Amino acid sequence: MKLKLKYFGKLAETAGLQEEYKELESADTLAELKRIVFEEYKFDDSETIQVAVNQQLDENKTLKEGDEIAFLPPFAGG
Amino acid sequence: MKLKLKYFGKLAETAGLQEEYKELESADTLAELKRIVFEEYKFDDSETIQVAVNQQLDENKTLKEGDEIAFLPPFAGG
Amino acid sequence: MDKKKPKKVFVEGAIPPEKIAKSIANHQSKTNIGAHSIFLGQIRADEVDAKIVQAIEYSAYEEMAEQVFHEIRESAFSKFDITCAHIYHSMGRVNAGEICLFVFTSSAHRKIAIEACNFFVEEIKAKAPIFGKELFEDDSHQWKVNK
Amino acid sequence: MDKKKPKKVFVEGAIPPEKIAKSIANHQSKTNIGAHSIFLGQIRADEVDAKIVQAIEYSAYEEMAEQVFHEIRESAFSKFDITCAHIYHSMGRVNAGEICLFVFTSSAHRKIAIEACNFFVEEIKAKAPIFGKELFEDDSHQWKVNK
Repeated sequence: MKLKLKYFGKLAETAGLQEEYKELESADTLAELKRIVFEEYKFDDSETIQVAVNQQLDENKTLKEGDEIAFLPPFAGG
Repeated sequence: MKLKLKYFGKLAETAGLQEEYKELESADTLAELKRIVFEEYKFDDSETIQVAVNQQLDENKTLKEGDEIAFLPPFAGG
Repeated sequence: MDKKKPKKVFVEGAIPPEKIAKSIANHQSKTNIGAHSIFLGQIRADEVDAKIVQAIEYSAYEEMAEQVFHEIRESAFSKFDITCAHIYHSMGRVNAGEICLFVFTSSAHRKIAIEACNFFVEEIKAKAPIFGKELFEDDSHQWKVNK
Repeated sequence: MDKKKPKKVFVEGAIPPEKIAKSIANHQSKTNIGAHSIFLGQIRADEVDAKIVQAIEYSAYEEMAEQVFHEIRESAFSKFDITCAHIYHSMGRVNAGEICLFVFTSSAHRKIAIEACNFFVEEIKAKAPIFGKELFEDDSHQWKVNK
């Protein structure tokens, strides 16, 4: 299945891009996707990165074709 | 001793004046002054009138020549 | 220092929104501030016995009120790590929908600014000898009492 | 209804004091309001390793943020008896001393307006996917993290 990945703030800077598409085995879970992305871009987990699936913070969601997965560094609004 | 009396808000309305001078026996206390004024103007004590002596809310103060005594109805600022 | 300057609190009539904007703009050079908390009191057109409040006419024991404002300010600066604080209260007539109280506190951090602002509002309501005559459309009135 | 209208939260650059004055003025026809509570976030010129923050450049996951703002608003209107609520947050560059967040709540009574305002501020800080790049004078930067 094809997924749209988005990166924000410090993570966009580290990854060197804001958006990309990735093809995944349909058996792959969000945990597996995170593992792949964290390894590829050397994201540091200790920074408490949150992941949103279709704008929702729910790490237990099962992925499906066309999902938008966003990698979010700590929030800094206000 | 001569005292300056001031009335505010509803009390000025009830008394029909905002300010007056009153001559008192020097033995008279604030309690006695209140009794006289409340009786003269028919002030209703249940309205929780506060009395300030020289801009201070201290009902135990002893009065002296030239003091300014203010009769204050409930506050309504803000 | 902001803290020491004697401050004029009472303003004649309603507090215009432009005055609030100007106060805010005046703080843009103070770059140690991270948060402002503002409270505004507005005159409500309350209904009392089928009559609507048109305005409140404020009066005060001004010499005592200035003293009280000074004490509240001293107390606030000793309790809270605020950069500055401003308070304005109307005297005279303020129509329904207009602003009669403007409290403005600033700090490096939001919680301090917010707590200090609340402190000022509660203290002013409880301690300042200010009186309000609620005026109805038929020229009758009643005296406002803070709850 | 104020509650239902979709609201534009993000504004480009700093929030000008005049916008705040205009928001306040817009409420003078709502004579059931007795109290407004306003929170303003201002950019601090913090010192980090002997370098001074000149500005913050904000970015956001906007689609998600709009969703989050909507949920915070729904939740606030169900928790608090407020007449209206407005929130504005800057996107892009905001210089030290300028306003980046404007939260404005109104109610018949002061405690409700104040509590609702605090609720909005805390919720926005905790839940809105907004990111801030603190820019120093030597063109270096660091990423801001909410405490």
